[in-house]
Formats: sequence, structure tokens, C-alpha cells
Amino acid sequence: MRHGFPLLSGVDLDIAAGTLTLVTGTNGAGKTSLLQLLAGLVPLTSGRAQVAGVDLRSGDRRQLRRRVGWLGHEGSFYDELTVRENLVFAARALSRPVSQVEVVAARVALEGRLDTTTKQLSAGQRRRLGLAWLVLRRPELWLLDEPYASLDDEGRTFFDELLSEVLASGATVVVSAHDPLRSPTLNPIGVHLAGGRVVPT
Amino acid sequence: MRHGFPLLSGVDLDIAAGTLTLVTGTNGAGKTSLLQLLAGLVPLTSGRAQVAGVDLRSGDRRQLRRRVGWLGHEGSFYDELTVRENLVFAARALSRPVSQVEVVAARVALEGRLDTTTKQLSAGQRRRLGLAWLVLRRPELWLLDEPYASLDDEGRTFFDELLSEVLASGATVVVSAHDPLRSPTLNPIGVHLAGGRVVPT
Amino acid sequence: MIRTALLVAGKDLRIERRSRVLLWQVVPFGVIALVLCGLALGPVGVSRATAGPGLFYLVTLLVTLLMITRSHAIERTAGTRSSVATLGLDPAGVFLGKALALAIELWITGLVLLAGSVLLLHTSLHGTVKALPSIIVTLGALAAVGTIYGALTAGDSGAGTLLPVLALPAFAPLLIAGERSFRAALNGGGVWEWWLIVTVALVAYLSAGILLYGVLEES
Amino acid sequence: MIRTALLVAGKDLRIERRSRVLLWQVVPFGVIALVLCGLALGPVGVSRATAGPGLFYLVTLLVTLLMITRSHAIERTAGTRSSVATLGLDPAGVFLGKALALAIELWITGLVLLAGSVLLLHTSLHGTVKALPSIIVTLGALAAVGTIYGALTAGDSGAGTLLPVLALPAFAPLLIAGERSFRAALNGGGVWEWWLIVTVALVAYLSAGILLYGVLEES
Amino acid sequence: MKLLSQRLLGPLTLVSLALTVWMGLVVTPPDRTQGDLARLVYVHPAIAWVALYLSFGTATVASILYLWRRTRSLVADQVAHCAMEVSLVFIVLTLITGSIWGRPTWGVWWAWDARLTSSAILGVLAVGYLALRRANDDPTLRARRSAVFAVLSAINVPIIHFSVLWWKTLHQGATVFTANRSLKIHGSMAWTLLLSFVAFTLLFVWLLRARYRLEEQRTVSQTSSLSVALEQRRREGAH
Ligand code: HEM
Ligand SMILES: Nc1ncnc2c1ncn2[C@@H]1O[C@H](COP(=O)(O)OP(=O)(O)OP(=O)(O)O)[C@@H](O)[C@H]1O
Ligand SMILES: Nc1ncnc2c1ncn2[C@@H]1O[C@H](COP(=O)(O)OP(=O)(O)OP(=O)(O)O)[C@@H](O)[C@H]1O
Ligand SMILES: [Mg+2]
Ligand SMILES: [Mg+2]
Repeated sequence: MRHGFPLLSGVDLDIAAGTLTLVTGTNGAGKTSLLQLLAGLVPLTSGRAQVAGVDLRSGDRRQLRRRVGWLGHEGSFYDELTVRENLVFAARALSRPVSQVEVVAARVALEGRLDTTTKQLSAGQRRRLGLAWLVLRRPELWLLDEPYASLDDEGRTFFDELLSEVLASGATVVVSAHDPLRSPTLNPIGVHLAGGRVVPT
Repeated sequence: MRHGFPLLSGVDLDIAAGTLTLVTGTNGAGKTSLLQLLAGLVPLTSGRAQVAGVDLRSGDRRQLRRRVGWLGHEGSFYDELTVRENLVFAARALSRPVSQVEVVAARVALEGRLDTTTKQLSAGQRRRLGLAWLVLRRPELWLLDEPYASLDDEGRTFFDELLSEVLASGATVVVSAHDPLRSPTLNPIGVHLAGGRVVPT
Repeated sequence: MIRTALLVAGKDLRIERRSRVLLWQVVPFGVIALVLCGLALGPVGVSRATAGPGLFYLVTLLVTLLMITRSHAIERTAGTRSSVATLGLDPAGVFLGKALALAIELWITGLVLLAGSVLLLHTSLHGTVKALPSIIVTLGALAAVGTIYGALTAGDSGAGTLLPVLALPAFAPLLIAGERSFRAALNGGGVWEWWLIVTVALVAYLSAGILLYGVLEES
Repeated sequence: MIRTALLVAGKDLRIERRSRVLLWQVVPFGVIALVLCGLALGPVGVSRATAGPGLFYLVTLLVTLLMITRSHAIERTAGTRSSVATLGLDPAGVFLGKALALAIELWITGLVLLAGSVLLLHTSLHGTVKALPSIIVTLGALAAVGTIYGALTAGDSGAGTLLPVLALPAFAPLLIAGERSFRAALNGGGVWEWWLIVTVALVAYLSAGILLYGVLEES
Repeated sequence: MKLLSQRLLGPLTLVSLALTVWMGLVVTPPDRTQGDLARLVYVHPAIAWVALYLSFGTATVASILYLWRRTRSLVADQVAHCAMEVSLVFIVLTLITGSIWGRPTWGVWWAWDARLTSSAILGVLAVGYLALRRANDDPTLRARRSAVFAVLSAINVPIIHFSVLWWKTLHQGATVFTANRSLKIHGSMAWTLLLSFVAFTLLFVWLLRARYRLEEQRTVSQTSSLSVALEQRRREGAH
């Protein structure tokens, strides 16, 4: 709840570990808010929720944030640093070998843009950088807000592959989207939001 | 061209007044840059171009900007003002009757959010506000960068209707998108970019 | 032009009122800067009554820099520039409006600072009142030139730091003139010639802004 | 903690180097402010040589405020906070790193300002050198407390204006102590007791930051 | 017992304040050097006591309680907020009564004396605290930030107290609470002074409680408006 406006008004949800959930809903239904809540990025002011063993009201949200990967509407990097520098920073912070940076950049087809300053990237390239960052981190819980937006066809295909791979490795994924998932092999559990609550589809 | 990187390297294009053009291309192909150029938002440093009778290198780009409508990746309003205040500001600036504000807000289904501060809007609601702003302005040349992104189904349908209406009124529209247009009645002229130049499809 | 100016000024003031930055942050900052400067003058206290004008304008300078950065930060958000650019507002009107809003904010802050100066630094009340016309005009001129320089640096990566470098040399003459006229008023000297000088500066900066703002906005 | 600190400091300094804000904007601003203040002292010039310490710290204060705003603006862009939050960096390390980067920037600026003060205001070179240890520690303490207060106000709508209000009272004692010790060094007095005082302040602020930064980062 | 104390607090405060006024204005004799002006001694120190130690102190302690993980609760945050508001009021009152006293004794309303300046800075810190609260609307973020700020600001209180010793000041040295615990003034004046402290302490408790009640009511009205808002929000989805 922010400024007295309840972002979510009735969400009763159980997401099992290792599953793929697809959150849909009209504009303003509360999808982004729900994902932000799960990521521990916004506080929970009423009701109860537990994510990955951390209670969202009384628990240590920093603990939680360390275990989730978040891909939001806007890319989230240091604009003045290059793609490589951003990834190296993340790798160091996570104690990953720096050599992985080139590997993940190649996976999202950004190897040609490694030395471009992040603020000069196109919208889709930013999205790809966001994905590269997540690939580097390999979190337990992936929270992806409209991941297809501004990706081109090739990018979307890559994303679908990534998703299957992630699920195969046992991680939990929650995706919000306006379009259905493209890959027919993915069988998401559908959650439909309207007016801040879950409605049966 | 910015910082020595040629954003567009070979675009030879003629867009007739009153037509609908769909610009496609991979991530980083130069779609956004092309539209920004047409809108007079970035300067042209080499080559020649003329939009709506204004030469992009020597002409008065302010003249041009007054006649184009631009919908970019990010919504573009005063974040601290409410939806209503933003629209009233635009209406006053354009000498339109203020009563139109409620009308256009209702058209994009934002009538329930008129008194919400713009920064609190969801991604799709921001998009809708952007469209409302354009509807209020009714420019001659519409430049829309990935208009479907973050709109829900209803929003996309509305957008398609708007497009037909705009074309019927004689305006010129250039849309960039990764998906084809949804409405079968719209027959866009396709332009495919790759590496900053037009390639035949 | 006037219509645009009022529209823009109204918008700026509304945003200011909404965020309460002036009331809760700028004014307290001014008062505290004044207190600190008074303290820095040391316990000697001899010249404190005469230090009023200098300190007043020093603090005003700081406040002005803060307010300008803010006034232009409003326009700088993500896409605001492109959409406002396509509104085709008359740049002269935009300039006047932003300068007017800034001037109003400066006048309010100035009033509080003058009260503080009278109460805390024992600046003569009579002299202060006599100096008011020149102060009002000087602050107006500061607002005008500040708006121009704000537009010059708006949108830069380091706008917050570039502005002071560019604006200080332009502010200096105004500040010195303002300070001298304030001091003259305190000492019972003639204030009108100073008033004339700052008025000429105000008119000059306003004309410059009206003429040049269009060029600046085009970026 | 130390690893994180070095990582963060390296990143901050790299961004700073890339954008050249320090070199092209902050340092010139400091020099201009110094010149203007020297000018404001009037043509009397008697006390200019002794005004050095006061002016140096006044300008340093302004520069510090600018640099803090910038140091936290880096983290504040759209989604940076959320993605960095999910990196799970040790907050104490982040604090130390940011404070270190800020301190290095302040030391560089301070050096230029001291040179300016010696050249332009004829502050005694010998005394300045003697004052260096206390100046270095004072600037370090400013960086530490500034980083805390920067985090207190980061991300606010009016961060640029709230910071000065909150930070000035905390800076004031440091500035006064720094100024006194500088002055003492110029006059050939004892500098070590002042040095002790600012060192205690530095240690206190560093501990406070290490303890409390985690609380602040959690948003 | 609790109920009784709650009922009694208001009347007790009023009675003790009235008693202070009566003792201060009527019973005690005028001062040898300062005349009737010295009667401000029954107001100014007690107000300063409330401002510095009771309210700013409460705000600090509540903030520490908030910061300490085991005692963290939004109640502590709200108490800190209320206490800081009370503190601001009393700091301003201290400044006003001090100024009124200073005009005849020192000849000026204000002087750049260490205690006066540090008191003024404390006032600015209190304003800063409230400004910081206004600038954040996420309740947890607000609580954390303001708690850190309050704790950092608290160093100023001992500075104010010892400023009269550390620097040569215009302001009166410690008169009431000297190190050797012997009162420097005598008789009815001492009793009245003591009474004034009791009265203003009661006033503080009363004000803080009243302010906190207001806060509680706001929370209650917020929760009831929450259910209304929730209902509205749900209807939004229904179309
Ligand atoms: C604006 C002016 C003044 C301010 C801001 C001020 C502030 C204070 C403060 C903060 C205290 C509490 C100190 C503590 O308990 O640690 C205090 C105590 C006191 N003040 Fe003032 N004061 C002012 C003017 C005066 C004047 C003019 C007098 C009398 C000539 C005076 C007499 C006293 C006395 C007797 C005490 C109690 C001393 C003690 O017990 O330590 N004050 N004042
Ligand atoms: N303080 C507030 N006051 C009023 N409404 C608010 C406030 N904060 C958020 N909202 C509303 O909360 C709703 C939920 O937003 P959210 O971003 O979660 O939606 P979403 O499902 O992600 O939508 P989209 O598909 O457009 O991204 C929106 O209607 C938004 O306007
Ligand atoms: N200064 C620069 N230096 C290097 N590359 C740059 C610079 N400025 C822009 N670019 C590149 O220009 C290309 C064109 O970007 P643009 O935003 O026009 O692409 P786009 O077609 O809109 O892509 P998307 O579908 O991802 O939105 C991108 O590859 C971008 O990285
Ligand atoms: Mg969303
Ligand atoms: Mg694009």
C-alpha cells in the first residue's frame, strides 16, 4: 500500500519451487507490484507473505533480495559504464570468474557491444544486458516483468531457451506478460489479476 | 551520428503523406534513431533529409517538432503532476478547450486515474497517457516507437482503431515494431532496417 | 508569449507546492547557512551588523543555485523534453515563465532571509526596508540569468556541478551590485543609482533570455 | 568488507574519470569560488593572508555538497537500485567504498584549492604544509559523514535540496575544527590536539557508517 | 492504576503549572540584581530541560530502540516522531524565553554565543528530522532514515550542555545542577524552581501522550479507509 492506495487487494497465492508461473492481467491490474513485492523491493504493509522462507513483513528483506533475480521495465545498470564494466562489476560482486563476462555477453548476442557505454544501448540491447546479468547471477527465484517487450525475434527465442534451461536447473520463475509464452514446451501455471486480486480464469 | 558512431548508415527513404509505414528490424538496427531523426529530436550530421517541408540540416527543427507527435520508449510527462494536470497543461499549451481533457482520458480508459500522480501509473497506463496526449494534439505526422509494448489487449485494440482513424483523417504515420500490426485492415508499407540501413524484404 | 509564460510559471509553482521543497528544504537551508556564517564571523561580533548584506547575498547565491538546478531538473526527466518540445511552446514564453516562477521562489526565500538577518545579525530594519526595491529587482535579475544558465547546463550528465562554474561569473556582478546597494541603504546613502543599475541588468537579462532561449532549447 | 569496498570505490572513481566532472567542473568551480571570495574581501586586503583557512573550508564545504549529490546520483538512476540491491553487497563495504572514493576526490580538489590559496591569497606555504595532516583527516571525515547523509537523502524527490539542510549541522563542527587547526598551523601554534580531535571524529563517523549503513540501504 | 494515572495526568499538570505560576509570581521575592526578570528562571530552564532531555532524549531512545533489531517496531518510530515534534516546540520556546531574558540582561535579543548557537542548530536538526520524514513515503524507509538521523543528531545535546564549560560564553553556567549537587539558590526560590521542573515534566508527558493518541487515531482511520480503498480497488477489476 502506498499513499493509501492498495496496490493489491486480494492475492492468495502459492507458488511451488521449481515451477513456472505466468501472471497476466489488464494494465494497472497489479502485476508489476506483485513481482516487486515478491522480490522484496517494496514493503508489505498488510497481509502475510513468505518468499523463499523469508517473511515479507518481519523478515530480513535483504536476505531475500540476494536470492532473487529481477528484470524490470527499465534496465538497471550504471549508465556511464560500458557493458563490459557493468558485467565485470557484477561478476566481482558475486565472486564469479571475470572470464564469464564474455561468455554471457555472447549468449545474449552483445559481444559486439561490450565496449559501448550502457546509456547508448538501444532498448532491446538493454533488455539483453538485463538478461545477461541474470544469467551471470543464476538466482533461485526469477521475477521477470514483461520480458518480451522490446526484444526482437531472435531475442525472444533466446529467452524461451533460457527459460527452459533455468527451469531444468530447478529454479522458480514468475513471468508477467500481456502475450502468452511463445514456446509450446513451456507449460506455465496461469495467474490472472484484476483490480489487484487473483481472479479465476 | 553521435560520438562518432554512425547510427544510420544508408537510409534512402520516401514516405508519402497520408500513408502508414511500419519500420522493423533487429535490436540495435536503428529504428528508434530513425524515428527520432524524423521527429527533429536529434540533429542530422551528414546526408540529406526533408520532413514535412523542413530540411533537417538547415531548416528550423522547432517548426517541425510542432507538427509531429512522438511516442517513445518512456512516457514523457511531469512526474509530479497528476494525469489531469498534465493533460490540462498540454491543452492550454495547444489552445485546446480544457473540457477535452476528460474526453481523451476516457478514450484511453484512464478516466479513473485522472487524479493519480503520473509517476504512480503502471507502465501500460503511462503508455495510454502518451496516446491521450497525442489524441489531444492531433499532429500531422505520428511517429510511434513500439506502441504495443506494455499495452494490454484492450489497449492494443484501441490503438488499432486510433490508427485507422488517424489515417482516415489524412495524417502520416510511421510505426516501429517487432510484431506485425494486429489489425488486418491496415496495410502498412514495410521498411526493414539492419545495421542502420534499409534492406529489401 | 505572456500566456505561455503564465502557463509555465503556474506549472512550475504547482510542482513546487506539491513537493514542498521550498518550504521544507530551501528555506531551512538558507536560515542554517545564515546561522553558520554568523558563527563563522567569530565571537568578535564587531562587524556583524554590517556583515548583513554580504551574508544575505552569499546565502542567496547558494539558494539560487539549488533552485535553478531544481527548476531544470523538472524538465529533464526521461522523456519530458521530447514531448514538451513537440508542444511547440514559444521559447520566450517558457523562459519568462520559468524565470517568473524562480523569482517568486527567490522572493519568498529572500524575505525569510532578510527577517533572519534582522533578527540574528542585527541588521538595521529601517535600512533593510529602504533596500527592498533594489533587493527585489536584484533577485529578479538573478532569476532571469539563472534560468538562462540553467537551460545551458540542463540535461548534462553533471548538470548539478557544471551550473555553478558557468553561473558564478555571471552572478558575481549582480551580487556585488546588490550588496553595495544594500550596504548603501544601511548607511543612509543613495540607493537609487544602484537600483537603476540592477534594473538595467534585469532588463538586459530578460531581453537576452527572450531572444536566446529558443536557441538553447534546441539541443 | 574490504573487497567490496575496493570494488565499489573502483567503480565510483571509474565513473568519475569517465565523466570528467571532477576535472572540468568541480575543480574550476572551487577555484572560481575562491577567487570570488577573495574578491568579496574587498580591496583592503589586509586580512587576505589570514582568511585562507576560512575560505578554504567554505569552498570545500560547497564542493563536498556537490560531490555527495553526485556520488549518490550514480546509484539513483531508474533501476540501478533494484539490481544492485539484488547483488547482496555487504553494506559496510559499500559505505567504505563510497566514502573512500569521495575522500580521494576531495583530496584531489583540496590540493588544487590549497595551491590556489597559496598563490592567490598568499597563505603561507610553510604553514599550509604543516596543516596538511589535519586537512587530510578532516576531508576524510567529511567524506565519511557525507556518505552517510547522502544515503539518508538518496532517491528523494528533492534530494539535492534536502541534503544541505541535514548535512550542514553535521559538517559545521568538522569545518570549524579544521579551520582552527589550519589557522593554528599558520600561526605556528600546536596542531596535534586539533589533529586528534578530527581523527576521533573520523573514526566515530566511520564506525557509525559501518554500523548504520546497512539500515539505510534497505529500502 | 493505569486508568487512574491516565485520568489524573491532565488535572495534575494543570494544578502544578498553576502552582508554579503562583509561586513564581507571588510567593518568591524579586531578585536582588535582576528584579522581576529573574522570575524567568522558573520557566526558561524547565522548558530547556523538556526540550533537550525529555523530548529530544525520548526521540533518541525510541530511535535506538527502532534501530536495534530485537526491539524494532513502528511504535518506536511513531513515538520518536511525536517526541521530536514536541521537542521542536520546546526548542522554539527555549529560544523565545531565552531571547526575552537576553534583551534586558545582555542588551540584545540574540548573540553568537556557543550555547545559543548550538541550541538554534538543535532546532534546525529537529526541522531537518521532520523534513526527512516528509520526504519519504515508504513507512519502513522513513522509519529507518529518520531513526539514523535522530541518533546522529543527538550528539548535539551534550554539546549544548557542556558548551558553557568548553567555551567562554555569555550564557549562564550550570546553576541548578552543579557537579557537587549543591543548589546555588535558596529557600522558596529553590522550591519553586523544583516545582517548575515537575510541572513542565508533567506537561511533557501529557503532550506526548496526546500527540501519540492522535497518531494512533490516524492509524486507525487509515486502516478503516484501507478497507474502503480495497473495496474500490477490487471493483476496478470487475469492470
Ligand atoms: C536565546 C537565548 C537563550 C537560549 C537559546 C538558551 C538556552 C538554554 C538551554 C538550552 C539551557 C539548558 C542547558 C542544559 O540544561 O544543559 C539553558 C539553561 C539555562 N539558561 Fe538559557 N538560554 C538563553 C538565554 C538565557 C538568558 C538570557 C539567561 C539568564 C540571564 C539564561 C539562563 C539560563 C539558566 C539559569 C539556565 C539553567 C542552567 C543550568 O541549569 O545549567 N538563559 N538555556
Ligand atoms: N499511490 C497510488 N495512488 C493511486 N494509484 C496507485 C498508486 N500507486 C500505484 N497505483 C496504481 O496501482 C496500479 C498497479 O500498478 P502495476 O504497475 O502493478 O500494474 P501492472 O499490472 O504492472 O500494469 P501494466 O500492465 O500497465 O504494467 C496501477 O493502477 C497504478 O495506477
Ligand atoms: N554513441 C554510440 N556509440 C556506439 N553505439 C551507439 C551509440 N549511440 C547509439 N549506438 C548504437 O546505435 C544502434 C541503434 O540504436 P537504436 O536505438 O536506434 O536501435 P533500435 O532499432 O531502436 O533497437 P531496439 O529494437 O533494441 O529498440 C544501437 O546498436 C546502439 O548500440
Ligand atoms: Mg507493469
Ligand atoms: Mg528502439
